[in-house]
Amino acid sequence: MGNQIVVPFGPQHPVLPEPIHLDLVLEDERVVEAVPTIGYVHRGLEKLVEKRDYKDYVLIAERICGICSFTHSVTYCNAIERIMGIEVPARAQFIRTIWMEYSRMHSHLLWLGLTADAMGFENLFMNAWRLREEILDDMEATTGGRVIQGSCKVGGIRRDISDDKLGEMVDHLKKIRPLLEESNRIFTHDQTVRHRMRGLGVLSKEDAWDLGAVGPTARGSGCDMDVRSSGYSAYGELGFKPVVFTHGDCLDRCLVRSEEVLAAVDLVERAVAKMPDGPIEEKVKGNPDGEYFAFSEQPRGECMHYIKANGKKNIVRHRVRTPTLTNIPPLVKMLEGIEMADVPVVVLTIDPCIGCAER
Amino acid sequence: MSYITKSPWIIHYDGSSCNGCDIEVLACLTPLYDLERFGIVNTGNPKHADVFLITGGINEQSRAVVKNTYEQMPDPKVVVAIGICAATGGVFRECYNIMGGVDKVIPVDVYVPGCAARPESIIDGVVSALGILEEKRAKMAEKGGKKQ
Amino acid sequence: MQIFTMTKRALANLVGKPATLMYPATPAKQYEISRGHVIIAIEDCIYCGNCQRHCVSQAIVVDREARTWEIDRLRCIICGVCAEVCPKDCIFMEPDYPPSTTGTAMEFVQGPPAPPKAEKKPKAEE
Amino acid sequence: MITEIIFAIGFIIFAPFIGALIGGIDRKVTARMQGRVGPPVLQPLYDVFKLFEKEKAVVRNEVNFYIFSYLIFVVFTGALFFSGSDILLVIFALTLAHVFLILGAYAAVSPYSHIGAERELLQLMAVEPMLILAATGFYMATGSFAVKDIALWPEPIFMTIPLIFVGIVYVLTIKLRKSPFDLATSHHAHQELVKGLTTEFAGPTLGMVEIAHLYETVFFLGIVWLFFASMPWVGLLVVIIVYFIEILVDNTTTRVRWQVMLRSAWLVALVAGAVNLGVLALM
Amino acid sequence: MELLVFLILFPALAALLFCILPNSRLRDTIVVVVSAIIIVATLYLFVVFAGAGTVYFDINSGMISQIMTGLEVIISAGLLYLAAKYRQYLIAGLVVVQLGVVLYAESLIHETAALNNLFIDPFSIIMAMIIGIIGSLICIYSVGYMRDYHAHHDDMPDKRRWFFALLFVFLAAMYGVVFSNNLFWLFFFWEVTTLCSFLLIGYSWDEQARKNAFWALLLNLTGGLGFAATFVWIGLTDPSGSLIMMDTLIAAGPAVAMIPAALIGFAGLTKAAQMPFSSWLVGAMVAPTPVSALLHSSTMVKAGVYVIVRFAPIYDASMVGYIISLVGGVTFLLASGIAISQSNAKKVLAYSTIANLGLVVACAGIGTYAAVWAAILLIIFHAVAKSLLFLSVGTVEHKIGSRDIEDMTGLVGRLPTLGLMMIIGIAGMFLAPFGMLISKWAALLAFIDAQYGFILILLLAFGSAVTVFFWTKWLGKLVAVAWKPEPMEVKISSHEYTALVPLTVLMVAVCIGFPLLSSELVVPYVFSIYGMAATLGQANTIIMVMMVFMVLVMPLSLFHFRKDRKILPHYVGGRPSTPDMHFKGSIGVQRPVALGNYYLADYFGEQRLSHIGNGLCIAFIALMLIMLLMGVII
Amino acid sequence: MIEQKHTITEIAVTDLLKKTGECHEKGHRLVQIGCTPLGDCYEINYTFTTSWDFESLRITVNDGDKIPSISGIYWGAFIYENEIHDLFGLTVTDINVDFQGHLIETRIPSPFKNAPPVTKVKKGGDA
Ligand code: SF4
Ligand code: SF4
Ligand code: SF4
Ligand code: SF4
Ligand code: SF4
Ligand code: SF4
Ligand code: SF4
Ligand code: SF4
Repeated sequence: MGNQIVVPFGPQHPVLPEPIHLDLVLEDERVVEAVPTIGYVHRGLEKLVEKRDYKDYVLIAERICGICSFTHSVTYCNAIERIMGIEVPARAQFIRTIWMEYSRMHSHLLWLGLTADAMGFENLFMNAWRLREEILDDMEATTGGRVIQGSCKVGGIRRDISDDKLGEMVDHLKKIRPLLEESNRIFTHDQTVRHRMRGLGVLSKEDAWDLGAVGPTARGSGCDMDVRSSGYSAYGELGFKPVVFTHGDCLDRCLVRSEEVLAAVDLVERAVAKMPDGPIEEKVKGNPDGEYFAFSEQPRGECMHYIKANGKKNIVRHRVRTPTLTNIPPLVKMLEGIEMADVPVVVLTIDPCIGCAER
Repeated sequence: MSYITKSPWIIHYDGSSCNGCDIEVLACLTPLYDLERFGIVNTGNPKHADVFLITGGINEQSRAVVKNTYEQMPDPKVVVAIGICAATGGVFRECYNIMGGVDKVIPVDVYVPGCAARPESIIDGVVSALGILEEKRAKMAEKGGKKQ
Repeated sequence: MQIFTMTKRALANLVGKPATLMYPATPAKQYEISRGHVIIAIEDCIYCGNCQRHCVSQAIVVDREARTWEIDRLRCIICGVCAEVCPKDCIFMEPDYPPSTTGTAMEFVQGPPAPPKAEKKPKAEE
Repeated sequence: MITEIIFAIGFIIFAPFIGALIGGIDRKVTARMQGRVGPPVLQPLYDVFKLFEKEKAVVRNEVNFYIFSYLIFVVFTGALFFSGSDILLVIFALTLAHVFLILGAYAAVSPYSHIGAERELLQLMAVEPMLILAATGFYMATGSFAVKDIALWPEPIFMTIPLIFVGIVYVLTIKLRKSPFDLATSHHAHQELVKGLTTEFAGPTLGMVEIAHLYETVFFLGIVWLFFASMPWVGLLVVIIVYFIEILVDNTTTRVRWQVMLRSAWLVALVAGAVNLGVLALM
Repeated sequence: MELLVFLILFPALAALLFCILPNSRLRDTIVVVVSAIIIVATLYLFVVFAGAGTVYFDINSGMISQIMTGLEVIISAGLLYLAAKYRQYLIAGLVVVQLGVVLYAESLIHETAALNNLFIDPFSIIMAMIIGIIGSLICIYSVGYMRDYHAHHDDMPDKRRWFFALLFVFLAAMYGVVFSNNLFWLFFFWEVTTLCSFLLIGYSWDEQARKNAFWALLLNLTGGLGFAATFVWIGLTDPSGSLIMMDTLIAAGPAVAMIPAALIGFAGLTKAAQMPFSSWLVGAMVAPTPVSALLHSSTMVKAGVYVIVRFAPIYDASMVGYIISLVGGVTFLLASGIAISQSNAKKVLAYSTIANLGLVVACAGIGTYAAVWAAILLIIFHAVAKSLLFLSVGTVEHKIGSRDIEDMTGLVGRLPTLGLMMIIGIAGMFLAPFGMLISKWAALLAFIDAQYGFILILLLAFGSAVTVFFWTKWLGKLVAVAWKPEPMEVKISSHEYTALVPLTVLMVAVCIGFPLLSSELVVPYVFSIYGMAATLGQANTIIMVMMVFMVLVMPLSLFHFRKDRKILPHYVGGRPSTPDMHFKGSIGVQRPVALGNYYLADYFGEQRLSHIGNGLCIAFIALMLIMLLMGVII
Repeated sequence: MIEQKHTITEIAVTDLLKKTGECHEKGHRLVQIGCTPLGDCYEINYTFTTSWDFESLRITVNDGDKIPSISGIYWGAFIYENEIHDLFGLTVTDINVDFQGHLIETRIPSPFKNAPPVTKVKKGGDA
């Protein structure tokens, strides 16, 4: 056909937070073909386990990604702890949970901002990122790092949070809650936002399940699928309920995330209320020997760390299957037949995090 | 006094970073840090940019992209490597797919340490890059002047 | 059907004070436990090499013979592990971030001369 | 004749500065609406000067020619307008200017500038009817197409053609490249088209585009003012209010798809034209 | 008078010659010579009659009329034969009815012999110049073109003799149309053009061509029937036959002439391919390109608008006129819209022709002096620009092997001269300060003062926005010169150049010289009819001339920009790419960047818009006919 | 805390498609496909689930073995299978979207191939 436009979309592209590329074939502005390719961020860090002590490796596992960094370190530790049969102290579990929920808040706010920006809503972007800074403040005050926390270790956590600080954090969350709600209202009700996202990139429940969608991508399509329900870390004690929407379009995926921010605030409040006393780490002796698949719910969905160890201080195999990787096939489906203008929105809607997808 | 230091436009590319530095660069543009105070605009387009911010190390695939993007920027231009990954390959230095820091493919003018580099550091890095940018501009003007 | 839902926020922002921290006019925001960069009190160091061994980024080189401690700030991920594992607690985490450079950022610390009896070298890993 | 030439020259000399000032205030206000401090007020000027300090880099020589022609015709358009010429000719000259801009983007033969060009063309198509109808409205209100006569009309023309005024304000968003209609290129990046039709323009070439934008801003605000020309100060106030509303709208909406832009702009033009002109014609 | 007769008879006689001459260099030379003679004669006509106002010529009609009637019968018989052979019964029926009606009418009218059967006035001169100069240039062009055509289609019987014969018959008929004052004569020539058009559309006589040819014939005959009905009405109301003279009829004023004006207007609408009759012209694009240029854009369809413009004074401020205007306006808007969705260059030209004729019709229907002024300007500019465009498309097609606009990417790089000509043609069609735009501006002025003109203004405002879209994207294709243009090795036949170059020059000349054109030819005509005339203000003229000047000077800046510049590669998302715009795509393949235009088929689809347009226009025309029947016109 | 059960079934390569098909019929979703190099051979886990109980099919293959693609059953499997091809140098046949080795281009081809991690572990040493 003569009237096709072939657009190399990415890897360097202002709406792409991270490098992937798509070859878009357009007719007018309708996408008739979209082939994605990744590999721009592949570092090969899984192979570093062969060179690093399994305990120090936590820090590298954390740098699989700079957004869900904390969750990665927790999942990695979970796997090791399971293999070695370490019982992590309850306080450490609770604090890990709190930080994980903080990660989720900051990640979702970041995403909401980027999505707003992809739709050309700059003010909303700025607003979301401004709120995110409030979360990062607490993060830095308790872990010493803004995006990379470096606070998890095999057997527990590196730093405790004093009860006073916990109280302050809850107060702070209470203070920004109305602001978060206000931002949610905009995403839910603003007509221009709805115009850009309602009915766009629809993924049916069946497709979501079949293509292996996870996280908000699946929950936006009505799949009640959240690893937190399985109650790892302290989630079992916090009465966790997943946020599920059913239209399967971009708006619902967006709403899942914006609601989860508020849910995370609740979880943190509950965790603080129930915070047990006690030690924050368990002494670790020896080397792991065995294999384990550890699952956790990252902001972007279910993540798996697989560890196979053979009793040496270097692990045999560390495999990470991240939510973004498994969300790529659904993305390919969603891109069919949309408008060029919507490509960024749809791509963002799986919250692609290529850093971890490619490791 | 030249205007280039008053209106440095940036382009940002995420090499093979873990995203940590990457989002900190974005954070610099947002209300709390507001790089636009210095006339900085994130153009996202090499043709318009004066300052090239790179996060992350260089891997097999990003090598060509970084080089290509750099080449498309009109002179004068400076490169700022943000975070230790971009500086030396950082913690991933020994990974099989990482060639090392950005200076393996293009000349880097300023290195900003940190993992992740803090927004304040990034601002400092960009500001010190401006000095270099001005030098380059002066050199270019001189050369252009001579030619005529 | 709601349009211009952002109006209230935008107008509030317009009349309110901007959120911007006026860095560099005002100093950088940091907390006590902010991790900025590590420093060493070299007098106390015993050159055991623990810090070097546990540094995932291999930013530290300790030379027991020459009694030097060296850090490459362009490699350090500022994790603080070295400070944690140091038996003499002579590495500290400072909250302010390291400055940007135009070249390398190696920091070379020469320790005081050794007390008479020297020991054998630590085995460096990798 | 002399006064007309003075006005035209005045426009040519001062418009970029006024435009830059407006642009600077715009950016400042936008920043404040986003809770930021924002750039200095003279930033647009710095930007332009900066661009001319850059290397002359292009993808093809011809691009420069088209963009230069664009700039010249934008200036010419504005000069015509402010010297009080025939408003229809002004509109046609403006179209010609934009066609040059679009050709520049086409001639760059690159995907993003190409799509930008197509979108700019869509924008042009969306705006054109409203402009022609506005000119017609002016004529029906004053009996003349000459901007001079319109400006000297003793009553505010707004009273006769209020709907046309609304329509013009509506398409102004498109012309000022503000959200929700910043489809072809926007002031900030981060759009799916990188920088749309200006993607391939670097250094001085982009500088010419920027200068043309400054002229255009002044020209369009001039049109808004024309509706209240008999009360110059009220007119100025209205211009300020209208511009403020544009900024506010820019800050409270997403970018829409082109279909919505085209349909809504045409609908507005149709309603404004049919109702307002119809009433005038039947009266 | 001899000159007029010469202009009508000479091409016709030449045509007889071409029937006999075989394909040969000699024939080609004679075509050129005959065309040259026609051009010279036309120029001479201009020199002689330019300032003379309206001149009538008294020719004994009795004998000639009989010959004409005889010819008509022969033509009808031929058509009947063809219609029967190809089972086109509807056409057969129409032919019979039409012939019957004409003969009946003739029997009603006792023609007083020797009246002013021929005449000439500034409007006729303008039309004659279009026919003579542009038409002859196209004939010259055809020599080269048809040689290539048959080289390309060697499976097709070579009927070039007939082709040239028909072209010249057609020229003769066109002269006849514009010089006739006797409506019978006009009608005769009118039908001859229909016939030529039919035969030329069907030139290749394959399935498609035949179908389209018959369709064109059918619609034109329908219009002819309307024309014929006029005679019956005249015969019934005024057996003396004085009203058969166009000048008398028009002078009789709306009270008398409204019904004939409406009927002839109807005929004009069909010939000018206005909606709902527009489809025949689109189908006519199967004909060889010079035919499209000559018949279907610059001259024959102009016959349709010619009669409407002639009757414009009658339409002034009448309901009938307004309805005709609406038909034209709606056609302008919707045909322009359809042009957006077309990528076939000839179809774009066809729809744009329909649209522009619509605009002329809209002006003529309004019928005020300003409107008529605008209409005539439109006719002139359109004829020049469109013939240039058609011919350059034809040549380009033979060189690049496609008439698809998408395949014309970077034409100014590959075929610089042709590309430039095309750009000039396109610019002439829609850009200020060039011709068409001035005319549109004039049309706007005309509508604004007309009663209910605001509806036409709405149509015009939207229509011209649409026009900008499809022309600019075509222009964009032409100037999008890829990284390294490979200049094509081409040889364009001297005949084609002989036509293209003067047309280009003519295009530029009319743009620069339009104030003169307006004051010397258009204004005198309008003045002679209305006693007043619209003009262009002096200030505006200066501005426009300034703009033309700027556009012409601007390319010089290229020399400046060529200095010390650096060429950068294109932005392809940072991916490695090659100078010829291939980039590294997914799955490891090198992909070329492709840059198609937008066609917006969901919005401006041919089907969709033509349904709407046809529906609306049928309703308008039906309304007009009903009003005619009820006698409530005026 | 709900215990996540994980059953691992070793199957032959030839049974892979059949067993996968069974999983699909049971309404399982594909969680992941992961490969572990074990010096002389490779272990590939296909993990499925409907809830928090996971089931893995495990096949063991050698260099040069052809692995049938399950992308005919699970459309989204292509992403893992391409990854296995690119990183481990194993051949997966009939993938629905075959990137032909261009999903992740690495500096050294198939970096995980022939990596006998067991032998590379250095003499221990606890902290
Ligand atoms: S999902 Fe994104 S933010 Fe999270 S770890 Fe991965 S790359 Fe980082
Ligand atoms: S999903 Fe993204 S953010 Fe989360 S761990 Fe993975 S890479 Fe990081
Ligand atoms: S320096 Fe650290 S935070 Fe930055 S990209 Fe590298 S690993 Fe991530
Ligand atoms: S035992 Fe001494 S030498 Fe060995 S690691 Fe510990 S502190 Fe260092
Ligand atoms: S802070 Fe971490 S990376 Fe830096 S020197 Fe210490 S152990 Fe190494
Ligand atoms: S661990 Fe402490 S004592 Fe040992 S070498 Fe390092 S700094 Fe010195
Ligand atoms: S334009 Fe068409 S019909 Fe004419 S010669 Fe070419 S291919 Fe044949
Ligand atoms: S123009 Fe078409 S039909 Fe004619 S020779 Fe070429 S390909 Fe054949």
